[in-house]
This record gives sequence, structure tokens and C-alpha cells, in this order.
Amino acid sequence: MSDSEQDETGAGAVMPSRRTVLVLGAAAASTVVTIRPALAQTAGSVLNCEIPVPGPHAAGSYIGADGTPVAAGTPGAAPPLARPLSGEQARVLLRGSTPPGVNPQSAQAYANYIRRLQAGMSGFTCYASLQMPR
Amino acid sequence: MRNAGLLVQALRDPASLADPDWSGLIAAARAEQLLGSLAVRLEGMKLPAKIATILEAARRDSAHARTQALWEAEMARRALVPTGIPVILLKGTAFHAAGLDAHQGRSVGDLDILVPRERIEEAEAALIAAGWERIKSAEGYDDLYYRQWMHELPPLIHRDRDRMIDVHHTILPLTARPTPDAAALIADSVVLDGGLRVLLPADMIVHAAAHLLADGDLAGGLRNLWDIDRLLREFAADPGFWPTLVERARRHQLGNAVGRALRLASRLYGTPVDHAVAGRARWSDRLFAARLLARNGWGQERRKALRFAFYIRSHWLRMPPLMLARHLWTKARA
Amino acid sequence: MRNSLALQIGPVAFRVGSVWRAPIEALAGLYAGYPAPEDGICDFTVRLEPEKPWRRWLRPSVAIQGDYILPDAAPLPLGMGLLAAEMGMNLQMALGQKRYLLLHAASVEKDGRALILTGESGAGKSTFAALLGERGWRLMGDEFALLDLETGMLRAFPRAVSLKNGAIALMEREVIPTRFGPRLDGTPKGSIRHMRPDAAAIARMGEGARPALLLFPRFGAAEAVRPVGQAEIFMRLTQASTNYVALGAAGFDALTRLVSTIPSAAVDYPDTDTAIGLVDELWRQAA
Amino acid sequence: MAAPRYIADPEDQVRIVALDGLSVIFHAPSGMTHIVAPPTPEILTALRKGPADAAELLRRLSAHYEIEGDDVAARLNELEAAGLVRRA
Repeated sequence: MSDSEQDETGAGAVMPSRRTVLVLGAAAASTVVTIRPALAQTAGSVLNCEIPVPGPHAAGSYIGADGTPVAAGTPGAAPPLARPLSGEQARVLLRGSTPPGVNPQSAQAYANYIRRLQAGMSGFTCYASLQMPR
Repeated sequence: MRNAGLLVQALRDPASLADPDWSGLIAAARAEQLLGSLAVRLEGMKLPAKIATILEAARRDSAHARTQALWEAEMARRALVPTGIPVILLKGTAFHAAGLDAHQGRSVGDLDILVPRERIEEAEAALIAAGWERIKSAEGYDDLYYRQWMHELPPLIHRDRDRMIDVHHTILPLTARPTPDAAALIADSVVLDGGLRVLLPADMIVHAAAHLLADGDLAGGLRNLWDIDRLLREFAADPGFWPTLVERARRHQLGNAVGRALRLASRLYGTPVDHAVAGRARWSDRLFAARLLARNGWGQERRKALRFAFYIRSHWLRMPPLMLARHLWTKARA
Repeated sequence: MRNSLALQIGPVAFRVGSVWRAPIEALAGLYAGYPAPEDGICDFTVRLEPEKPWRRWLRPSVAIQGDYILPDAAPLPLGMGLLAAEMGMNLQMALGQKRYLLLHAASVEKDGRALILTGESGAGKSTFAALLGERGWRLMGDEFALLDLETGMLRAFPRAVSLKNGAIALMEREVIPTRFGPRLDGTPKGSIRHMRPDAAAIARMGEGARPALLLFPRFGAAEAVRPVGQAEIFMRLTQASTNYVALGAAGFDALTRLVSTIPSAAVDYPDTDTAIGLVDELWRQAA
Repeated sequence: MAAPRYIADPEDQVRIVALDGLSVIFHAPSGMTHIVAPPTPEILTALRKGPADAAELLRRLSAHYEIEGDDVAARLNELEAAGLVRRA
């Protein structure tokens, strides 16, 4: 299929009709969503994963309320978890609840830590597998 | 398939394959990140149907890897070129951007770039303004270690594209014994369309040899050595190449690594090399070759003791003994 | 490796090697009747290895290794070696499949036309497809649907069905005992029992089908059928695919073609009988 | 400081398929797919005529459309971040 063919059903066809209203919108209203590589649901069937909190890159750190690693012993921060979270525990945390074995006062910090995981960090592929499209 | 010899044979001389252990060949090629290169080498040959489809999929994968690598370079260009900082692409991305033969089938992980040391903080700031983020926590031992001793910034990752960039200011850790002339690497780099740069051909070989032999435990080294083979075959067409290589290797204090890399390329891939530059074969070449081939047809690593010896060697090369002890101690406590 | 098995499943051949004998024996039992790969050549290699050398004998624990691995994957006890092999094969598909657009979806076939069931994990699509496979449909796969990039046809990938928790008893009532693998309790996903598809699904694994209807089933809600917009379907399918991005323009063309031509609906169902009635109705409309 | 001017990639680098009200874009240089709402396809088309700053872009769009809202700069920033437009 050629590109010009596609364009007739796409943007090109929209152009000539004058008086069509075009809303440029506000700064906050995003009009572009980029498809990211998904392990998504698939990985759920693929692995039995775990998320160390924190990962080796921040071993020994406490976790601040916003999920960032902070110096050990920081008041108000959550201590590192002795055992990695299972995928199921992480899922419960991300729903805003507290899974068994986790101190409820620290749950929010751990959940935020998981949300901040990025590719290349330990636990990321596990986190990605918990993401569901809504 | 007890070692990766079959993989090396397939790359060196595809026509010599006679009913090989195909499954083992594919598994070893995947484990060594050489499936794309194998697909290029076997293209057009009469192959079992299953192999043809596996290699066709590998070529599709390579095409995607190329697009991604070039796109990351382009986004770095958009972020950095306006600052006027000279930006030199390294490794796989450079092969792709410069259209060298070595790009064919070459997978690319992170984007590696070289910038002048005195402007590295400026480069980091421009990248962060364009959406890259620090991956390791900004405080703490790792970050300090990088900034004090390494030849690169702690890696940055792009928040939308999830791709990493390594910003180097030279090609070996500062603790390593050879001290490459980073200023010369930059001064003699070659500009591409759009303003990004790549290293001088001879410097590319020096860097590839340093990366293979002076900065690691040779894991995945067959791929790096294949880069060297492809680059040498292409560069050697220029009659001035070999003398320039000698001069650049000496200037960057990497004559030994370059000589060894040439001998290993010649030994494993049959690369035509200038024997005056490669130097005389040493008994230890055999150990290096055995380390490079330590992979079986299930994709498993073999020769544990040999691999461990090269792992120790890699740390030894990088750090003076006292520092090595301190490094391992801090890592162990963390 | 000392113990190994090669399996052809639809267009994909796997080689599973293990340092222990038990997982391979379990796998061979579950996949009895499946053909061996043509020419003996395999697309993907899975290895079941001890997590640490001493874990081969001492509280044996199975690490899933192979061509493609996930660094965060946790090892499983040896008693779940069959599950490890299954996960290992899934992992190769999720990370290594570059020939077909891989959709996390179940699919069944009738008259050369395919019904695709997709949706979140736990929506019941696997069980539902397994059930349809016993009620006159050919099961093409319960986990992954493979869309041919050139032809737009769906390829069959009839792996053993992974039944979880309540679905196990449901299918045990429908299917003869010899088609089941061992029941595995206490896995990370609860109880699991694998079920071999029926003989026709295996014998016809080489036959593709034209995608004809796409449903998003959801178990447990009151009966309802809702339209789903094309852009939303596109978005959901990209998120249900591990290789969409890697396939580049070919993936884009294949997916936009599928989305802009296939009839679709979201379907809520309180029980399986209702679901089967709804599917029959929608299938008739789509014909 | 002069306002930044932007350009878009040529037509053969960008495939656009309309899916009920939205568009999906395959951007060949990046290999990325974007799902976009109006006015994104319209902006890309308008920018293919040559580099333009926000004011010039608004003029081009006004020639064809009734414009509501004025945050064309926000749209351009968004498109620049996605790599769909770049500074000239």
C-alpha cells in the first residue's frame, strides 16, 4: 500500500474543508500519545517476577514518601525491604492497599518507588508486567 | 557444539558449512549478539527453510535496531549540536551513522558519545533539559565513583523512550594504565552530515581494541572482534591506513591491545592484517581465543575457571590493587 | 544438555533442555502427540538450570534461562519445573518472536474464520477459549495469537492451556483425564493445571484462519455488549503485544489493517453459558 | 530573541491512518507510533510547506480552519518532544 493512498484517508483529506473548527486547546491537554514497547499483560504469563526495594543501584537506602531513595535513617522515610516484593505484592501496593508483610505506614513510599522504576533498573520488567491499559 | 567455533566458522566462511548443528548455531549466535551479523553473512545462500525464516526475522530485527540507534543519535544531535559542543558517536551507533560495513546486522544497546572533558557537565545539562534523566541516585557511592574514576558520566535514560546514553570524555577509565589522548580523538574526528562526528578510522580500531581487551572480561567479545574484522577489511583499502594505525595506537598508549586484537581477528575470523602492526603471536593469544569461544550450542557459557581469570584481569586492568580492594569492600557492604 | 525435548507448536519450534529429568518428562507427557520440528531445527532454546550450582541438589530451584531472559524472573522450586518450561517458552515468544505480530490473546476457529479474544489477565479468555475448543470450535491458542505480517492471516499456536484456580474444576468436568498435566498448587498464580488441546487442534496446527471477530470478554459482570472505538482497540492491542514496536512499519500496517476491518465488541458475562450464547449471536452477526 | 521556527518530516516519512476521530501515525525515522488527536495531523501538514514559527503556523491553519484556542506553542512543544517536528 502506498503512502499517498493512506494520506487520502488521513490528514490530507481533512485539509480543504474550510469552516471546520480546529481546537488548539490548552497547554495541559496532551494530543499525542506515543506507543511504548509493552511487556504488559503478556509478561504476566511469562514470568514470576520480583522487585527489590530498593534495587542494587540504591542498596541500603531508605525510601522517601515520593519513592526516591534517600540516605539510610532519614526520618519519615521507609526502611529498605528485607525481601524483594513479589509481583502480587507489588500489584496490591499499586492499587493503594497494603499487602501482608508490609508496614502500612511505608506502603505509599514503596508504591511510589515502584512507579518510578525505569528500564534498566532492577525490577522494571516486573513493574512493566503489572501495567494494564485502562 | 562444544564451543563457539562453529559460529566463528559460519561468519568467516559461510560456504564451508556442511549440515551443521543449526539449532546450536542459532542459540550461540543469539547469546553472542551475532544473529544479525550471521543473517547478513548467510543471505542468498541455499538454506533449510526454517533457517531462512529465522534469519529473515533477524534481519527485520536488525533494521529496527538501526532505526532506533540512528534516532537516538538524532535526538542527541537535536539536544547537543545547538550548544556547539563537538559530539562524537562511538561504537555501534557510529558504524550505523557513518554507513560502515560493520553496521550490517549490528545490534546497538546504549548510545555512546564522546565529548570534551571540560564540557561534559554542559552536555549533561543539555541532555537533561531534553528529557534524559539520571538513572542512579545522584548521591551515594556509585555516582561519586563514576565522576571520580570513570571515563563517562553515570548513564542517563530518556524518560519517554527508555533508551540510555553514556556520555564519555575518554575511552578508558582514568584508573586504567594506558592514557589515551582524548584531545586527539576529538580533534581528528570526522564530521558527518548534520553535525555529529565519528572517530578517525584508525582511532575506531584503537577504541574497539581497547574496549575488547583493556576494559572488560571479554564477555561478548566475539561480537566486538567481529566489529574489528569488518572495520579492518574496509579501512585497509586505504594505503595510508596501517601506518596511521601504528601512529595512533602509540599515541593512545594502546599498541599492545591493538596488536593483540589484530592477531585475534586474524586467528578467528581470518582477517587480513599487516603483520608488522599485529606483532608476533604470543602463547597467551591462545587463552584469549579460548575465552572468546567459551560458549556451547545451548548458548551456555563454558570454561568457568578461564572466565573467572579474565574477570579478575578486567578489574586488575582498571584499578590499582589498593583501589580495587576498596571498591570491592564498598560494593560488598552496600 | 542431558535432558531435552524439541516441540513443534504451530509455526514455531522450541528446544527445552534441563539439568533435571523430571521437568522434561512432565513436558513430554503433556505434549504427547505433538510433532517434532521439521529438520530438527528450532527457533528458540529454553534452559532449565539451577539458580546457583548447589541448588541442583539442595532444595533444587529452577532458573528460567534461554535465548531471551528477564533479569527479574524469580526461580521456581523443582516441583514446578513444568511451569518453568512453559514460562520459558512464553518468554521466548514475548521477547524473541519477530516474524509474526504477537498478540496476547486467545483464538478459536470455525469455517476458516478466527474469533480473537483479548483483554486483561484474569478476564477469563483462556478458560473461555478452552471451553469453546470443546464445543465445536478449533482451539488455535489460549495465550498468544500470531498475526502474519504479509497475509493478515492468524496462525495457530496451540500450546497446552494454562488453567488456573476455578477453571481447573470447570474443565475437568468437560475433558478426559489423560489430557491434563499434573496439578500444581501454591504457584505464584495460585493453582495451575495444564490441559492439552484436543486431537483436531494438534493435527490442524498448520492451518491458519482469517480474523473475523474480535471480542474483549470480561467475566463476572452483568451481561452486556458494548462497542469499542477503533483507536481504543489499536491502543489496547499495541499494549497486548510485546513485539509491536520492534516490528516497525510492518507491524503498523498489519495492525491498522486488522483494526480497521475486523468487527469487534466488549462483552461482559456472568457465567460461561451466557458467554457462549453471546458469542454465537455476535458470530452470526459478523458472518 | 526570535521565535523558534519548526519543520516537519516529508510526507513519505510519515504514515497516517484515521481511526474514528483520532489518527495513528507511523513515523519512519524513529520507528515510533503515535496516536494523535486534532490538531496534530493538521499542524504536520501545514508545516510541510516549509519552516514556520507559531504565528506563521497559526496563519496557515486559519486559512483552512476556524480556530479555537491559541496555544499553538504548547502543541509545537509536544510535537518537538515526540520528534515529529524539529527546529529549523
